[in-house]
Amino acid sequence: MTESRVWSNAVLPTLGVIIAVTLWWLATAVFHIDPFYVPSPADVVETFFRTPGFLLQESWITIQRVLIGFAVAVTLGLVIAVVLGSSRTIERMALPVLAAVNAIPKVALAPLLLVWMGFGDSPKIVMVILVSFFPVIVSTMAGLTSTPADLHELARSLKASWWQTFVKVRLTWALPQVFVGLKVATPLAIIGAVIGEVVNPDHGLGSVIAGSSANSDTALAFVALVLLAVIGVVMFYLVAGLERLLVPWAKAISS
Amino acid sequence: MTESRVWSNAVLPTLGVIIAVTLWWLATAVFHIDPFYVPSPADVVETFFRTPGFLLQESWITIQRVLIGFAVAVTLGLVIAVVLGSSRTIERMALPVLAAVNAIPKVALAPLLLVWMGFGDSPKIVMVILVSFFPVIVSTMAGLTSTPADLHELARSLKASWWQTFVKVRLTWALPQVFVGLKVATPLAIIGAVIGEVVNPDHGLGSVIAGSSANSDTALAFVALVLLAVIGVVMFYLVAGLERLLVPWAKAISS
Amino acid sequence: SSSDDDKGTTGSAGGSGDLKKVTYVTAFGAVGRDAFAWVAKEKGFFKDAGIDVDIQKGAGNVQNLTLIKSGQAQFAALDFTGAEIQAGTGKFTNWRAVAAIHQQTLVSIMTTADTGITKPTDLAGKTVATATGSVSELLFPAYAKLAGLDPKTVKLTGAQSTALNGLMAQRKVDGLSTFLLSKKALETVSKKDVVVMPYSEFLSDLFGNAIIANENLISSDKDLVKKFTDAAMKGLQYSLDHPEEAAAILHKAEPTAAEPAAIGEINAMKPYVSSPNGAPLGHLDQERVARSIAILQGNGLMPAGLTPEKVVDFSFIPAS
Amino acid sequence: MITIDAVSQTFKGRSGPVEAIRDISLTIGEGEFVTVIGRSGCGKSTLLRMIAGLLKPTAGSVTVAGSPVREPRRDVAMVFQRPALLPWRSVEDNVMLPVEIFGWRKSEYRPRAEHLLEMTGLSGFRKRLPHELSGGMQQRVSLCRALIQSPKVMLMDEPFSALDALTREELAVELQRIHMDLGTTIVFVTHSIQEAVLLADRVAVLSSRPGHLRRVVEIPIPRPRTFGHNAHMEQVAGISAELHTLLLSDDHLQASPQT
Amino acid sequence: MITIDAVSQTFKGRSGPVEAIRDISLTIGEGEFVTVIGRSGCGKSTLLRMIAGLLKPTAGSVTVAGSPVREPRRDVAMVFQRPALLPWRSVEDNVMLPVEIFGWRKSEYRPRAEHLLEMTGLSGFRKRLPHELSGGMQQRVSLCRALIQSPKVMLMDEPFSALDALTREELAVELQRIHMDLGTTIVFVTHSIQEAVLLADRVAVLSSRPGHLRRVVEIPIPRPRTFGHNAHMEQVAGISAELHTLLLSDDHLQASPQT
Ligand SMILES: Nc1ncnc2c1ncn2[C@@H]1O[C@H](COP(=O)(O)OP(=O)(O)OP(=O)(O)O)[C@@H](O)[C@H]1O
Ligand SMILES: Nc1ncnc2c1ncn2[C@@H]1O[C@H](COP(=O)(O)OP(=O)(O)OP(=O)(O)O)[C@@H](O)[C@H]1O
Ligand SMILES: [Mg+2]
Ligand SMILES: [Mg+2]
Repeated sequence: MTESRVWSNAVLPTLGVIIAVTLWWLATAVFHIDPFYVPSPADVVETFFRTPGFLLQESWITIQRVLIGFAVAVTLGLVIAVVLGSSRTIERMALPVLAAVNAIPKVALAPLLLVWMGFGDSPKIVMVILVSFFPVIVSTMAGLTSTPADLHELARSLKASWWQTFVKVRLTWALPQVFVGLKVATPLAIIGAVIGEVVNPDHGLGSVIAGSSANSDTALAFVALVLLAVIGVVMFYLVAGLERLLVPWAKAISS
Repeated sequence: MTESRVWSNAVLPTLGVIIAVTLWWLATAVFHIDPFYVPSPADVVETFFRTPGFLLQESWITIQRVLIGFAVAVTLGLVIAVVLGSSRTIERMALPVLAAVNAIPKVALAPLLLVWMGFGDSPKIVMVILVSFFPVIVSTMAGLTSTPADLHELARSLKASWWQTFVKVRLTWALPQVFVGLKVATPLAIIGAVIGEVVNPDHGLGSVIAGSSANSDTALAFVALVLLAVIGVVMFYLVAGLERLLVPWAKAISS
Repeated sequence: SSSDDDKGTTGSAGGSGDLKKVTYVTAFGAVGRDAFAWVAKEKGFFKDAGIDVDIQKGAGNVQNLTLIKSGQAQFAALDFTGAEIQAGTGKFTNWRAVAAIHQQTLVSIMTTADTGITKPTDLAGKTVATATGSVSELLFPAYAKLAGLDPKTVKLTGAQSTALNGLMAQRKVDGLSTFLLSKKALETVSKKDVVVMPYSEFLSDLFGNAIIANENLISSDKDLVKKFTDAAMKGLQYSLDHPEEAAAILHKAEPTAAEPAAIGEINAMKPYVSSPNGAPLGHLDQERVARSIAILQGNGLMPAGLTPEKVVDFSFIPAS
Repeated sequence: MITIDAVSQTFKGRSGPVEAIRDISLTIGEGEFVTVIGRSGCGKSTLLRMIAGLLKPTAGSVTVAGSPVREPRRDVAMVFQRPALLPWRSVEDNVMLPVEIFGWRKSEYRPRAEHLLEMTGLSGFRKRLPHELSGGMQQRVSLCRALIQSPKVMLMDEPFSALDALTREELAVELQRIHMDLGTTIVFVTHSIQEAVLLADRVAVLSSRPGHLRRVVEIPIPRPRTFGHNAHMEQVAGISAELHTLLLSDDHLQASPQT
Repeated sequence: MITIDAVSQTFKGRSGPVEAIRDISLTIGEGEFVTVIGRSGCGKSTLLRMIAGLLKPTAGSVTVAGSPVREPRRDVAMVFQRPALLPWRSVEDNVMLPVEIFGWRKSEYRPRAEHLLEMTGLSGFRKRLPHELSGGMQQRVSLCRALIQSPKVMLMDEPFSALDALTREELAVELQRIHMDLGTTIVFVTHSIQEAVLLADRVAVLSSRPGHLRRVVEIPIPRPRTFGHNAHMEQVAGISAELHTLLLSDDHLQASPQT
């Protein structure tokens, strides 16, 4: 039992990562890819260990921005989804505007943010929010409108207030779908932070990428990308873990 | 009946857009925002009508790239989700890799794509795919694992093959959630095309943005952004319309 | 020079607690050509001048001009020719150059030896990649005409600047139009000899990078601008004199900046920094500025009407 | 207590309308126990949902305790045909749901919830989630959830359908006790004629779709009644036979959803 | 046909194990009709799911037609306690699902589907979606879905629980006819003792949780039997009383999920 859980929760993922890294290695070796374009895993590791402290510090800055922005985006996304879900009129009016805003490439707005908010953390955090709130809205809305008719009727028959129905029935039922939104939003949040940091490379992995590409130091850029990937995986699994914790029943009633 | 449908499907969304544009207008007027930073809607409309033919043509190029890339991304996303959904082992191994790949900012890969694939449509289409396939995977997987236990048991009791269970039960049940993924992926696909076009501005709205920002022609850039937003809204509602067509039952069994 | 006096006055007046805070934006990221700012900071030149400088990494002319315009930054380095065009077309007018970093434009055509291209006329019928909307792209027709090449015979392809070297190395294009300081990087990537054809051969009146300041700041605190410019120039001189130390300082402040590359760049830009007529560092010759404007206007890059005073505040220019 | 006045209900389905209920009028006094029988699909659940205020009649009106029903009331509890349990709540928490929603003091009602669970034989399953229960156990949880409300009116839609004969009898005894102790007005849909007779003051017999009131039969057996296999043998047999014929006199199972 | 050999089932629940079935052995001959009764939660559905191959016994084994059951078989059809209809398929398409899955010719089976729907009084609802049906109607659709398979073995988990007395009787007649015509082996879980007696060759009585086989009672009423309210009055009454006592002799509804 526990052995098979270790197997599937630790060994298999690790194996997957190892296979992926090996493939990368083989690709660079077999096709003789110039390390300028794609450095080999060894180059990347070596480059990392040239300045591990610096890189981890920059990672930490990016992580903080991502976390703050993500938290705001999720809160905002949930609130907007709830507001849209509470009134069909508002939904009909606001959804096209949201879809429009979301289709605008945020990179194009980065200079504006810089002008308005200057340097520092805020424009990056705002970028994280802009990039990652929409999936939360869409998936939460889908979740909120998927309450089974009989549970909804139960709430009505108890004359539960809108808020009670929302908290005790609709939101809980929507949680598995909310988590889909969160899982999609996590990597977007990371990308948002990087966009903000590339536009104004003060700190963080985005500024490492900007700096290394200005120096055509591809290996360093790849180190930053790998660190971002690691952050992405960790955050993804944190979200997935939270889901397990909060929605254990969902697995039980489905197959 | 039909009147209220016109109301909620046409009048309200239009109203929402009008309100949003009015707010934009008011903001530029009341805060005396320099049109260099944010041009007013009037400026944008005027700029559009200076070269409507050219802009529509570039839009069409972007739309084509988005559509092709999106179609591939959706197909790919569905296939990957199905493969991951069919084997727990594969899922456990591949998911972290996918999450990692997805957290890598695609903008950083754009130069690589350019070097590998040269100019033309392919690197842009590939960018569309890279940016938009992940939401489809995550949401489809969530949908596929949400089949109610009794429907799954029914399929088992009929000794339906894996494929039959998949097509006749799991996939159909997952459709509402697949559409969440599609709705999230649509705007990402558009953004992907723009990223590709900014990196190698040959044609398309991305190249309009790249050109206009080099010329600091903010009004033109905003025209391109507005056109992208329009494309985004239209695609979003096309997807939503398709959902209505394919999953009418979902609304009926929920509230 | 006069900076010694300044150091005395401000130093005694306020001490470190009273430093004036300003933001300076580099031309592009943190590379050798911009190292002097960090050197000036590290060596205490700014502090001695009573200024606390926040150095931000720039991302090209438009963004830097925007930051100056919006007041987010007080000083910036940028490509002066590009900035002139922006001013001439009326886009950004609230800035003045206060010192030149490069007396000659750094824009050039670069290609690898295996293409067989050795002179501008060889480019006929070839494809050249350049950053979209960059000065390189804008100046190309003027350069080509002067070099005896019909610009229409060359196919210019836009690409993100970070992709240029790769495109050349893979021979997706036959040449690049970009800053000549990236020669070393191209050599590394392509592992071939690199042929450089600087625009300055034919467009000798164009400047390279310059330091600009916000117009309002110039009128409100002339003294600050002066002190800043002087300190920056001190940093520039120091960098030229001690490329290794400058590169080390840069690397320490911005670990992504590779030291060898920075040293190479500082050495490579040396010839372009000193004034042709022996004027001090940073000099902006009014006549050359006027001629450069005339070239830009003559090539249809901007309408008539721009005068040197609108882009340079000559009161700061170290006299020749 | 409940006045059903010329109520009709027609559903607008995808493929044409379905007339479910046609012109039913019935008055149920305070504290009365009325059972409703009728063939499957005749509109019993629909009728109950209209009384509960969950569904607006397409014609006619329903009055409960003097005021017309426009929305659900908190003194009316409903036991649905399907258990409708919240899958993430334990058995106990599902039962406590109305208490939470009504804003009652939880600590006060927890002993009552425990008592109800014990009465329905579920006390060992207090902490289990619904999917760990058998069908009949889920139904009992939903019953407890209605009983904890101590409502004035209880609408019960086949509440014992998934229970075995003995549990049915035990719960019927309890239900009668509650009915008599608290004076609850009960409308009880069942498919068991015997159950209908043993529980009710009056049995309402609906015809097949569209359901209309075929007859209301008084049950003159004095209370408290005994339940169980052989309870009130003769009387029950007689009335059962009558009800049976009543149901039978209806056409055979109907084939068309339209009128 | 079916051999149940010392089968036990213990569920590993979140909060401790639940012993549902303990050591049941039973052999059911080909063409035999066995009904299973027992108190709610005693493990009847669990037993059926083990015979169907949907659930592996934690101990013991089940054999159908000579081969040990490890997975579901196509000649064994199951009617679930809950209808389990696909919400996006019309009534007709839900009934045709097994035909599609078995790869049978649809055109050949469509008349049969129509016949079954008519028999269960649903022909007017062919094109409707499940959510437009009443509870009993849904149950009948799921019954049709099992019958269209013409299986050798039919496992039926309270298939008539949501049906009114008359429909039950009508369908009981049909079921007996099918049983006799096709020689189908049927295991039928019910809560109605009378139904258990009237339908079965033998009635298996399970004890309360953990369910074990208390007794198997032979029903000596000759076939074809008549169904209905007063069918085989005396015999049914006698055996019913016996079964009633058997069930009653069990402890009162149990309180703990553990052994
Ligand atoms: N998935 C499960 N996890 C834990 N316990 C379960 C699970 N399924 C069933 N049980 C337990 O097994 C026992 C028997 O359940 P089963 O559904 O077989 O009862 P049943 O005889 O069909 O009852 P009913 O007549 O109410 O349908 C119950 O106590 C139930 O709580
Ligand atoms: N949402 C709906 N849309 C369309 N028709 C409906 C809907 N709900 C119920 N009906 C129809 O109304 C009729 C009555 O349904 P109802 O559920 O009230 O029957 P019932 O008497 O409770 O049956 P059962 O005993 O089977 O539960 C049925 O013919 C059903 O098809
Ligand atoms: Mg009903
Ligand atoms: Mg059961």
